[in-house]
Amino acid sequence: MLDKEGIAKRIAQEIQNNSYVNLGIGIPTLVANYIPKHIHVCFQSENGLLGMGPFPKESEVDPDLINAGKQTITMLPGAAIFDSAMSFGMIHAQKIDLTILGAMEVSEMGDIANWKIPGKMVKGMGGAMDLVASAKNIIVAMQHVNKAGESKLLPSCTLPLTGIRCVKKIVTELAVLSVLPEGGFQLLERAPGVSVDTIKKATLGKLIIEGDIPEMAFN
Amino acid sequence: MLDKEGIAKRIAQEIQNNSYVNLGIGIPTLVANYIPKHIHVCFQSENGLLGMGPFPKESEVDPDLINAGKQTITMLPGAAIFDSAMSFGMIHAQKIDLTILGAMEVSEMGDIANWKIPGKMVKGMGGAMDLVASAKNIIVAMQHVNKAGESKLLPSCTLPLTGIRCVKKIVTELAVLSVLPEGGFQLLERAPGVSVDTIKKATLGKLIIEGDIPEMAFN
Amino acid sequence: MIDKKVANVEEAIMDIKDGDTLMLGGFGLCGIPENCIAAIVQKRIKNLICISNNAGVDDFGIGLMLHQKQVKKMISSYVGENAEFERQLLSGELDVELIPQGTLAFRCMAAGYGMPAIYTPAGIGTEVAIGKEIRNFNGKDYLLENAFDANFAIVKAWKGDTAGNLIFKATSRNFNSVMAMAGKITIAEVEELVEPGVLDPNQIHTPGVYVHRIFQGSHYEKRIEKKTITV
Amino acid sequence: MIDKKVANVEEAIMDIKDGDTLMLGGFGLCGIPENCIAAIVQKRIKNLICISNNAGVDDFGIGLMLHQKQVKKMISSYVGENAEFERQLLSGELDVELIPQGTLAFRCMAAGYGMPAIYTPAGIGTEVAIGKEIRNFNGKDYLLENAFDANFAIVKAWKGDTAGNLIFKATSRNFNSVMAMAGKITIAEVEELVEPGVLDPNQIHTPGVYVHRIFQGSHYEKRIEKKTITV
Repeated sequence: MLDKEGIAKRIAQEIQNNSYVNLGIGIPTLVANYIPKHIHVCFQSENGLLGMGPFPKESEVDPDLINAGKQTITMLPGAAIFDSAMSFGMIHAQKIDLTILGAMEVSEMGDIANWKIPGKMVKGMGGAMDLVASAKNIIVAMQHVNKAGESKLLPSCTLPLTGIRCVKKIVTELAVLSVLPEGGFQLLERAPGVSVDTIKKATLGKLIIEGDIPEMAFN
Repeated sequence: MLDKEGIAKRIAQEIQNNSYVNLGIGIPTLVANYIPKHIHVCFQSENGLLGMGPFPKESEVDPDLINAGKQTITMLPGAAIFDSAMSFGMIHAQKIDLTILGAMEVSEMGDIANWKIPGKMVKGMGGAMDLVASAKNIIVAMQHVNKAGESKLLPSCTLPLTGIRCVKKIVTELAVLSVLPEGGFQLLERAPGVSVDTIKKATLGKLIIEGDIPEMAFN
Repeated sequence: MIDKKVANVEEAIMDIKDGDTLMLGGFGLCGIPENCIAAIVQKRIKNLICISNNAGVDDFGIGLMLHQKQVKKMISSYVGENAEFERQLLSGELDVELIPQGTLAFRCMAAGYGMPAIYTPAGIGTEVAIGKEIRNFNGKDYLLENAFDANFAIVKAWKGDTAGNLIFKATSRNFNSVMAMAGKITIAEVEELVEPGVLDPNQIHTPGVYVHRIFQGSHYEKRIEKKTITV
Repeated sequence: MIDKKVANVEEAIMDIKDGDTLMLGGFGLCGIPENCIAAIVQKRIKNLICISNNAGVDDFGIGLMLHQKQVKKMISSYVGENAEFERQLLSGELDVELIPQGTLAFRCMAAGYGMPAIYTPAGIGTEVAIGKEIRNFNGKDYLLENAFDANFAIVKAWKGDTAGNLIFKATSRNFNSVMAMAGKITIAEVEELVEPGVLDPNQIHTPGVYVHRIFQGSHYEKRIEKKTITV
């Protein structure tokens, strides 16, 4: 079973060379720490920055320079600043190759719910609805089951949706799964020490298992 | 009767203090030369400049700095450069207070034709259709009659239209006229030495003459 | 040049009145118009509709206006980090309309570009689409979203000149430049106000034609919401 | 950073082929991609559809492509100042679609912002509106105009870095920055190509994400169409 860092580490392997990537808040933010040296990647922050760098040193902190999670950040050489309209313009024009974000639920059709729980204070969708409506590739980083032990990989979402038919891949503490265009979670990899049976029990949506399922490889 | 400079000089009187103005090619360009000193005006050039200044001295010529008429120009202190989308954005958002342009024909409803003569090579509408579709105030600078001696102030335009119900005022070599919202050219002023009768004969569209028509005043 | 300078924040906001719709620039607490917010708080203008990506925190930003119950409705994409906001919302004192962040930006831009409405794919298949017109272009569905119509846009820039030209610093540009285009009246407070000719025309983010009033702000706190450092 | 640098103009245009749709930046002869045009002329690529505000003059700019009959169709707002253009048009060798200048700009911007179409009032009541959808918003009519879909956008910038970030000078920005956002493949030639980190991130006009290939151009003639001076 993976911890949060493990999930981030596994997702980092998914990042193609020379790609523009938007990282959501939470586990996705950790992904930046595990990009292999030979992979060139440019991180977009939807509040108006391409070329986001690591968190600043104390002496570098600039209140005018934050990411979409409102954390202080730095810019890498070659960074560019733009306004919110252009930021979402480039998202909708599919200039961002990959979006990695968290979710409360994902359906076997690739629908995602990650912004609202009825009866609870709703904070808002932020940029998530824009990102999931347009990204070419969307990977969800989340726990396989919720705190009540219920599966978050469902036949259809029960919570209000953020977007439909958009999630391409899911990485959880138990497994890597792809969402098939015709519907269904195809099991691609098991987390270290996790059995297929454990994954079956934790998955309520249609799970497709073909042949031997390898254990995730980390180097 | 006015010459081109006279028409420009008369139109210059129409410019309000603290206004943003777009000048078309031809007579309108001359208007800039006659703005009274106490009037603050900012000229927009739709190829992407606010704060257009006079033509450059030989030593100041910059091929990267031209106006919409493709003439070399200068920038005044406080100028701003922007792209073509923002330029027409501010035009359509009615941030430009006044557009002054030439015309082949104007109808008594305020329609304008100034871009195409069937059978002749058509150069294009450039930015004219955008300007007439959106400017809060449009003044036309033109000759009252064409080279064949036919009136250019018509019941309705015969040439392909550039825009409809948009012209507010017309200044010709003979007169200043406003276009009434309900239709018709209201005669406001006569050019020096020009009789009402001369204007009547040169105007084919509905001409409205109320009371004495003063002669234009120049100072 | 046309002079947009006003003497101070009081003059800048003199005609904002109860019930007005305000756009307020900033993302989180980054790039918010601190001086104007303070003056609106002091003037106790009520029943405001605020279009702003966020709603500040309990004791800063729009949170200060919420604390005084000056806000009738918020139109935002994300309103977390604010307990008083939550209390007013749950008690029914405050109305909130949550919209996707890109939609928020595009509805501002549409207003600044004279576009009556724009099409966006954000929100298709979600409750955001309820009651809205959906149209398919090239096999993909889009929502029709109207341009905003706000009485005032209130923005904060880094540098500005008296002709109203604005330059923003780093990610404090965010919604400031799109909102600056979108207000019927746009009020800009700047950290440094200079004479025309000082700023490079090539580097202007918001041309002065969009700005109606500009003044030099003071005492910027620039509070950081989530200071995060590399040790 | 992602490296967008290519060795030279030949590499930059290597996959432009007969029948492609090209956007070409510039207004008149100001800010045109001189190097790319020269290479396209030399390569004699044919049947091109060119989206460009103007069509150059007889012996410069797109006029050079017209002279070799490489252009099947021009989509422009103004095509004067070109006798060969006129000859080909009247003889039926060349097709031309004239559209309002703002519509040209917005259709580029729409492509760069992922908007399938935009509404504009330009052309209402004129022959430009024929066959197009008209819609009334708040008492005013607008035309629905589709986003452009071009294989290549070819632009010329003043400065650029190998990450693809572009800065334009003065009014040579014109359509260059809007087209740079709009190509499936965007090719930028620049007067000065620098390493990432040299350009101020705050002053970038076109972020590198929109640019696929960049190279340093040479021998810029920058011909002036109408030199006008104050004596």
